[in-house]
Amino acid sequence: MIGLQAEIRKQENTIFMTDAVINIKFFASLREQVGLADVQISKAGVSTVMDAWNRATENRDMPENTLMAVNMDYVSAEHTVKVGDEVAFFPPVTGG
Amino acid sequence: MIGLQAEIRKQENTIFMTDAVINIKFFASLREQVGLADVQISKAGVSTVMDAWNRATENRDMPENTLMAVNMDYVSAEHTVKVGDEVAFFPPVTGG
Amino acid sequence: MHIEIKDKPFEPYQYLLEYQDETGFAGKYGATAVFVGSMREFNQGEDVSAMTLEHYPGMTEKYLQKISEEAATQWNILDSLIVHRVGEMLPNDPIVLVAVWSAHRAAAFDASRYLMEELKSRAPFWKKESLTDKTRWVEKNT
Amino acid sequence: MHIEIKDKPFEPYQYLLEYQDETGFAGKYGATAVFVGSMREFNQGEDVSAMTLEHYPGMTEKYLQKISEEAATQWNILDSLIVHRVGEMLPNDPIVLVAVWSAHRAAAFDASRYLMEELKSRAPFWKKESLTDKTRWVEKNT
Repeated sequence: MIGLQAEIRKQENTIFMTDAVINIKFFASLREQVGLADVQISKAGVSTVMDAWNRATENRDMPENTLMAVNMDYVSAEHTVKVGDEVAFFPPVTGG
Repeated sequence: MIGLQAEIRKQENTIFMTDAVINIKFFASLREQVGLADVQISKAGVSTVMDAWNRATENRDMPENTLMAVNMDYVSAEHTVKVGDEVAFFPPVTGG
Repeated sequence: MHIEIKDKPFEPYQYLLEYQDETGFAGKYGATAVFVGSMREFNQGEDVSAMTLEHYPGMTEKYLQKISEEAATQWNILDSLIVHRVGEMLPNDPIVLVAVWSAHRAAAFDASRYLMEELKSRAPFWKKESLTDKTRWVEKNT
Repeated sequence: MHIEIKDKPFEPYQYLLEYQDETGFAGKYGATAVFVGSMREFNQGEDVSAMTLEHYPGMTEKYLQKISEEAATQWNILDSLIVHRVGEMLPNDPIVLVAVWSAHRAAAFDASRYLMEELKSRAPFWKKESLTDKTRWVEKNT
């Protein structure tokens, strides 16, 4: 019985880990400022990209010019996020 | 005496050949149409590039779009020519 | 249409020689417009001794592909190529190679410039410069 | 600033590799814009099997030099290069190579295009194409 409960708990954890989270990425100077590279946050209470920022950074002010992407497409802070989305925050790009 | 007169005549010819002429060049399709590549014409009676064309081609009509250069600079048909000038006629350029 | 992220130095003209040999359009193109961006030893008034180029794996490729497709839609081109370095680099190292092949020159000129401008404004790459006594992120593309 | 008329085939990217090795401005330029014009096997609706490029020796060099100087006056560039074929050539042979080096990309893009447009409208070169059963002079640059 203990074994079964542990198995159920493990499955719940697995479900939580893979299905009820949003994956957050920070790049370049923003990664250094925030002190985070890749984090997962719970989806609960997070509707928009801005909410995701606030949850991941513990309500840190977002620097001006911060760019945002959901699943590797540029979006605005008001963009709705879904469970399993990859949300990225980064400074203006400087390639080329 | 005959030898001296011949020498004088030869010198006059030399002066005529090198100093009192204009050098005319034709390029590309115009060279083929006119049937001339490089010719020298006497400067006598030739004031402008147009005069040089008329002398060199025996008053052939100049094709529309013919380009003209004197000493390797583009000029118009009214440009004055001097003894020793190199005058070139050619069709629109098609390099590159 | 080819895009490539390189984490090792590459020689753009050598790359072009080999790339063109493999394409099947010899004799079809009359124009090739190429742009090479290289690392300068000097930027914003300071000597730069090295640079690190960070990117967003996945999104970078997606945007290079996207802008390549946009260029192919807007201009009558035969092929395009984008190669971009990431990682540690030194002055004079090539950073980016863009090339466009077309029958006539206007399309190649226009499309290659479009690719560079769009790459600069949309592809997620970031440069960090090493100066004599510190490092700094390049803040803005000019 | 270098200009060159070639009466034998040349490989533009090989040429650039060697030319850049000899220049003293490694690390100074951030941008190189290159244009290569090549012979197509098809023009104005007909197959072209060969081409002869005639030029006006002396005036051609003078104008290539002149337009190179004009470009250097109008834009902040580090160097420019023009190489142009003359004589007999075959489909896919490079005809012209133009390259411009500058600190920033706008000058290189603008100046290289300027060089090509001016070369096309002012440098005395003429193309004669060999078709299946005849030859024809190209009448107009597009």
